[in-house]
Amino acid sequence: MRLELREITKQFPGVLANDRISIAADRGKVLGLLGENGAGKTTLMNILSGLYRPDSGEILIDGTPRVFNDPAEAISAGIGMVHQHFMLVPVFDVVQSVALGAEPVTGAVRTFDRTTARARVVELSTQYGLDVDPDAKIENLPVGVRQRVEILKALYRKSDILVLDEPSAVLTPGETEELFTIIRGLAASGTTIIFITHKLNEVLEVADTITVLRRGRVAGTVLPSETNREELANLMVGRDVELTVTRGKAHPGEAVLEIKDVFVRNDRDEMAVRGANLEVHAGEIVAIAGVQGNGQTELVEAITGLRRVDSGHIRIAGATVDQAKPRKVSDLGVAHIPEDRMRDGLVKAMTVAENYILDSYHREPYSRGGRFDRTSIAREAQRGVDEFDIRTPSIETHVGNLSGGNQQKMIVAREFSRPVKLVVAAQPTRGLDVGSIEYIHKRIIEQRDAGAAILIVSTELDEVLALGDRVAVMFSGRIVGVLPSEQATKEAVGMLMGGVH
Amino acid sequence: MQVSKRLVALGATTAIIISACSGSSATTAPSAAASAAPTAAATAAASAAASAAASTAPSGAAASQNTNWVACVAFDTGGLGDKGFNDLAKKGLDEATAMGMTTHYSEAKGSTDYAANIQRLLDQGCQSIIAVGFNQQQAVQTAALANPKVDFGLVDSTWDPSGPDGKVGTADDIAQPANFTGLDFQIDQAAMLAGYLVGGWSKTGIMGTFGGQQFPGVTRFMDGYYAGIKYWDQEKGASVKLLGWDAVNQTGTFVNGDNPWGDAAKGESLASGFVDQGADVVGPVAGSTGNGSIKFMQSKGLWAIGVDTDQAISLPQYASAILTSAQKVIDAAVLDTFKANANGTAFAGGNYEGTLANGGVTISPFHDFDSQISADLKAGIDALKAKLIDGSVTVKDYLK
Amino acid sequence: MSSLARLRPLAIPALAVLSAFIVGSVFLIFTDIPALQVLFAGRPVDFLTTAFGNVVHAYVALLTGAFGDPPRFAEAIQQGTPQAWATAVRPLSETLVAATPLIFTGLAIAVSFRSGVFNIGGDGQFVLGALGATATALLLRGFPAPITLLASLVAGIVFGAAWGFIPGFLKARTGAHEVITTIMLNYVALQIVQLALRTDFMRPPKGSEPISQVIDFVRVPALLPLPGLRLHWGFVVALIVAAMVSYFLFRTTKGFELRSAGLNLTAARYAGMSAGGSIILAMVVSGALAGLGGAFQVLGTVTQMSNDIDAGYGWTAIALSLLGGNRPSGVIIAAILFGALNNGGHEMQIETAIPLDLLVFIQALVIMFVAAPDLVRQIYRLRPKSAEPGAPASEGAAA
Amino acid sequence: MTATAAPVNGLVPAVSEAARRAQRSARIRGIVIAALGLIAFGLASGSMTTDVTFKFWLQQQGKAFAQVDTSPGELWILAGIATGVTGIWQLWRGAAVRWRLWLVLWLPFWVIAIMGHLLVGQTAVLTNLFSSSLEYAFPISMGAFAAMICERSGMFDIAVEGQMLVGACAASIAGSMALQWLGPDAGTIAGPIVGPTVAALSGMAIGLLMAWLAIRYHVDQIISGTVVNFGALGLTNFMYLRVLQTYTDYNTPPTIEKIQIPLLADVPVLGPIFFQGTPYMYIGWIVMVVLTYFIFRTRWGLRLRASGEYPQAAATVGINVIAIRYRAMLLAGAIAGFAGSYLSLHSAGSFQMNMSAGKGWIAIAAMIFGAWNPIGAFGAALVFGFADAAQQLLSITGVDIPPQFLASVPYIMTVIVVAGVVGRVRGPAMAGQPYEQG
Repeated sequence: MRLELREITKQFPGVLANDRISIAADRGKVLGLLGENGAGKTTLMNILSGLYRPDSGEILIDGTPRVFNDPAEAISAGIGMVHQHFMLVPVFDVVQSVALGAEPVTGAVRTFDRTTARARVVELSTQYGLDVDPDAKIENLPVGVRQRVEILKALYRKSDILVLDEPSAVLTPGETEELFTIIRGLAASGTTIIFITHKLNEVLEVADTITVLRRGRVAGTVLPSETNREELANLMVGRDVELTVTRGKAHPGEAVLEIKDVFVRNDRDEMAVRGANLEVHAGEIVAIAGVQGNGQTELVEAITGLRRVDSGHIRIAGATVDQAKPRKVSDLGVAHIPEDRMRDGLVKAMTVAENYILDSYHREPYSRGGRFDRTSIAREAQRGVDEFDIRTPSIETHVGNLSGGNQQKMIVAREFSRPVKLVVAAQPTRGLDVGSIEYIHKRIIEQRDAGAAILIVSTELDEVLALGDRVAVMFSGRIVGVLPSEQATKEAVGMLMGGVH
Repeated sequence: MQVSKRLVALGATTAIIISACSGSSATTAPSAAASAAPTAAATAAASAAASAAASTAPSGAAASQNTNWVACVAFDTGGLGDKGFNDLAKKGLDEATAMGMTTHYSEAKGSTDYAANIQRLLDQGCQSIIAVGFNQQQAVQTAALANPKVDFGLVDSTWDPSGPDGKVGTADDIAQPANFTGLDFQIDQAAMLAGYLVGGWSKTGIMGTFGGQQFPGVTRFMDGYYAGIKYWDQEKGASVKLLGWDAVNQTGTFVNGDNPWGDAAKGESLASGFVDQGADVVGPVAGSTGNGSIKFMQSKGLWAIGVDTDQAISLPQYASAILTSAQKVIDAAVLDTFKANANGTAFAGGNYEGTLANGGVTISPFHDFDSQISADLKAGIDALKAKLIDGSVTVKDYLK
Repeated sequence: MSSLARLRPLAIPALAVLSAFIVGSVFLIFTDIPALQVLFAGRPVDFLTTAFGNVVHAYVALLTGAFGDPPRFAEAIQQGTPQAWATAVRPLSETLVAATPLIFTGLAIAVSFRSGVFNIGGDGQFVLGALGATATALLLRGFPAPITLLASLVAGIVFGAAWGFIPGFLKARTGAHEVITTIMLNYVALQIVQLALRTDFMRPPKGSEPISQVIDFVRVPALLPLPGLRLHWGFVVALIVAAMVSYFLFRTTKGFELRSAGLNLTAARYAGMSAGGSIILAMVVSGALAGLGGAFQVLGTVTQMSNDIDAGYGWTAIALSLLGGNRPSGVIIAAILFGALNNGGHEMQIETAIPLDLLVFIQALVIMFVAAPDLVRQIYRLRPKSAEPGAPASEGAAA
Repeated sequence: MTATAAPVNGLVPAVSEAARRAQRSARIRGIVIAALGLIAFGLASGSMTTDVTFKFWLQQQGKAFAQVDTSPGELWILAGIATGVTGIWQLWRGAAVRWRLWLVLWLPFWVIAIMGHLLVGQTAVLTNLFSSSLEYAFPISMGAFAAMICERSGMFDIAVEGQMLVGACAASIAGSMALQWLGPDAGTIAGPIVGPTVAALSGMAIGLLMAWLAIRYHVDQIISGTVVNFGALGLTNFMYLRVLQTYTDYNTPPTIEKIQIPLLADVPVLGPIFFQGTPYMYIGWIVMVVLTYFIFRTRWGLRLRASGEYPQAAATVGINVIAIRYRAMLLAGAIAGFAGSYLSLHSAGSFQMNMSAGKGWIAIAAMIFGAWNPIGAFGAALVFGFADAAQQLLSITGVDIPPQFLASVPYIMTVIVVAGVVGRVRGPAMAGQPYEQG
């Protein structure tokens, strides 16, 4: 079916998320929707899936205008969604997850007809070569398989139009390739596909047409054969961007962080880190690449004292911190930029000043004998705000009111306000605009040049390659390879990320 | 002078009670007697004098009755709606209203309200204030000493003379002032009669009893049952047993928990438990919880003893299971106290003592069971009652 | 900012109270059976005048009961005797007496809420505080009164704190939900009190009632030099403690830890704070405050421990803590408001025989309206709070 | 789950610290349990010669009975064996033992042995002990079902207490009105239908209010629950004192009596325990079975659970999460209100102030104890009911234990359960979390 969006506009308080966006995708074709974070991709998708209603504009399917009041109507119109954050209930099994919302039922009380649903899941799985165990529990499935379950969900609903939102974010390069194969297969069988991403290579590889969004508007529509990465990047960002950060050569000193045969459990008591080994030296950046869920989160939490080390040892600046509390680790001069800034790094309902002292509130000059010195707090917080160019009405503003980039700067400012020997930064630029990304990268490199050891964990291959003096790859709980930056090519790292070594 | 009049009244009362219990027009006689004692002091005028509250307390209101009076009751926490002595006191108050007195009442939500409520009632111009419940003792006593012109009463308790040192019999004791009336009920006397009746009635020779919570006002009933059964055993050489209360060690079965006075389901289950252990009569002393027990006994064709009021009348649906009730005539006592206060008279000893002799406590008529209870048993009850009245038998002697 | 705009934060609570009273009056009217009989007899006008008259009468009685009767003040000014003044001031004094335990428990709850812990165990902590104070007073009978008094107050704090520690510890160590554990511990506390009141140590020599001896030998001194007024220094202490709590929460590092943990436990943990420690500290401080309230109640207001020492203060505290925005100053105002309601309610009952429980219902409505400010705004067509600049209205817009 | 990490890629992983800890605590647990077994044997040796007799009515109370003559010693030996075996098993297998499950295997023996010990020299009839446990379990289990439905849908329902209270009050008034208006003949038949129905409706009204406050106005669900509990108490007390106390005709509903289920009621021993109770009890069992089926086997259940576990996921496949939550709150309100009608219509035959008396809270504890599962919740309610009934039996038979101690047992037990045994049980992930649609 042909899908067309005309002049879609959606306004949120203070944000014009979609400004007269028009796109079109033909039957059996792949439309790549390219844009950086905040360009309005997700809003557009939510409109398409019936979660939001546009303020103006129309959606046409095969030329007929359609209005979706809720997701059910979008689904019945043949639109299937694969969300970036999988919409799968962890405690359900595959059959339940796939059938949810379109359950075959029997009897007066609408008993869930599992047999029928299961048969269909098996059939579709075979037909499209998805290879999914219908009886497995979602929470026990690897990420790549979960995504296939999501695709199954759409197929199960006989979707003619499939929208994939940042589908490769959680995949290894190998898995991404498999995904592309599936996508091409689906398109060949007549499904219209909208592929949303911010990765230039991917649209170039898989899309038939590319529409670039920038700040809520269509910046241009091009054919892959008639464009190149530079043009796309220019369209996406609106100016020429340096895709690599300029950084001088590293001058590694002594080892600041030593990780030796470390095992760490996750919340479900499973061994998430299984014998990781790594050293990070003063004055160098080690970037850990890897697909999400390979133990990076647990490793970072173990380093920063948030998670107990099951066995093995972690030493920071010579001190063993296997069972140390976060406070002790931070006292050793560790700056931690956590993965999820709203959840882990900031207290939304507190002020900028309060967040600025969040992990050093108990130290001089903020605290004297257990009491706050409000003058010093205000002075230091203001200095941090000025130095890191945090856009805030005042230091008394609640942090929840700042933009994502400023929130992240807030964390960086706080963490770098102390003397730092080791920086542990997890996903430091996730969800940020290009300007903020550049700024934060610059600050991190400054810290390196000042002699700190830097450990970066990122699922963005580009970021890892851009920053890492050495690139480590984590797979299945272990560091499966450490490459110096000159050897760290996309291909080499990608292979390791996929477990090939 | 007054004393002799009182004796006359007492004699008359006794006569009425005895005649009442021997079968004639039983319904109203005990309560008539209840009010006989105090009002006798005023006049022996005809008991038929107009009283709006005639149904249960046809008080011997006289022509000289002073109804221009502000009568008030201060209830305990959780008082109103307890289906027990608070509600009975309320009934007395309602009767006072019906007589033409101005009435007010207050209800406590916590112990901080006791003193405050009494003060509010004072500010409202109350001339008599009767507080209900032992919790209010301290508040009432303090108020009575501070306000000698106002009359105070305390249901279910008497004056506590212990002074600041907290000990009785020391130099700093405080004597009971003239404006304080304790309303005390020797309910164990009536309960003893009921216990005796059970002794003669029970086919299995086992009675069960339980209380809502272990308060003296509750255990006094249970003591009475115990004593009555023991008296029966001694008199007849029988071995009737009381389950649920050990009067010697003062331990027994109580509902407790969060809803001791209103959990009818638990009352049913407790009764069932007693029946399991062989009891065929149950005497619950637990407000509405007991209603469940009575209901259960009725469903099994067995029997129960009511408490506080004549429950064969207040719970007519269960009348076929209620042998009798151990009655505390609080409503009449409250009303009589108001009337005595209004008329400027006082009870002997300064306290209202509800006894079998003055009808302040009694067992209610047998109603449906009147024909089934043997004449012998009735005679035995009457004899015991006479002995309790003349003091040749006391409940205490049978609690060992 | 104009002075009117300054009052804006008060608009919602004030309208909440107003709305609650309006709903309360609807219930009053529709349960006024005698008046309804007039309605069913076909005289709607008489019904309306009677029913509304009754409501007005009730609310006027509530007000005079809570704040005093103007004629009595006039009389007091004319006569000038301490007795007359006492009578005039008494309703006000009683309102503050009623507010005192509420300030303590309200502060207790506010501290716990601020720390992200839902302490529903205020009742249990309060009664055990009272029990501890009573027991200590009886134990130290004969010592100089100030020493006994001080020791008893400390005992109240310790007992309350201990009862707060248990759920705090369990939550920190095992994740046991404090709502459940504190409620259960409330019941256990009542049982402990009952058990204690049956001991000869506690009981007065006369009778076997489960009530303690009178402990007026350590009474907290009265605040006003007028006869028969119960207002005592406990009220002043409550105000001082409120100031201390405010200082603790907003000016000290421990308070900062508690607030951070309350707003975002993960972030607090990431920042090196001890989550378990914060929970335990919050519960202990909370329990101590409630316990101190209990101690002042027996040592100042009622001078006797009984099963009825607690009038649901722990529950009311939840309401007034919310009403006061979990701020110590707000708690004081809300406690005085609730104290006035409770106190005035008694006068209302004495004059009009309307059950006190109406006020419990009204208090519930107050919490409801305060907790749903949008509802109040909608009812009164108030402007919504201006959207904060740059606030992401939804996740979608930012992504 | 095994305690050692699974070998990865042929590497032999080091025995982890956590596994060692688990092993150590398992060993300690084993030693403690085994020691308890020894204690049981020790207690047995001192009480072999004393007697205790347990009786069960065969068909009717007070008629024929079955009897077990035993001694505390024998019961202790049984407890000792059960405990000893568990302890040794635990020591042998270490952390691999699912000890919470095993708790169920030896703890009941201890309960029986302790009962026997306390009742020494007595003849105790146990029929009522068990039938009362079932009876007491009814309101608790229904409250637990109500709370569970809410939590499964992602709402918090701590207002079970208030819903029951209002249900009790409404049932009494409605039943009485039916009686008044229809006259004694029709009213006695209609009352028992009208009462519970109106109770259920009133519970639904409260559920609706709470859902509305939570969903429309984003009121924290613990706060709206507190509002309801508080308000229900105030409102029903107010109604009682202002209206029902004076106009008692409106508080005298026709009651719902115990019935004997034909045939089943005559089954020896079991009949009097299970099949001579109130209709409520049977309805409770039916609700349990139906709920279990509906929650785990039907479309409704699938969607309900999805909206409690991951509402966004449910919403994206076109499920109306808000509607599901409203419906869940309504259903829960109906169940809680219906359970409330039991309080006023079964034994009491009238509404009494605060007659729910904390049952709603115990119900929530039972829900957690029962792992958000209808059968589990019922089992937990039964445990609480048993504690109550056992306390009664002991005091009736004259066993002198401070009543305050026994009265606190269910509460202390709940605290222990919530703190310990429940530690790992997972509730619906998003219970109590507000969900914003679009």
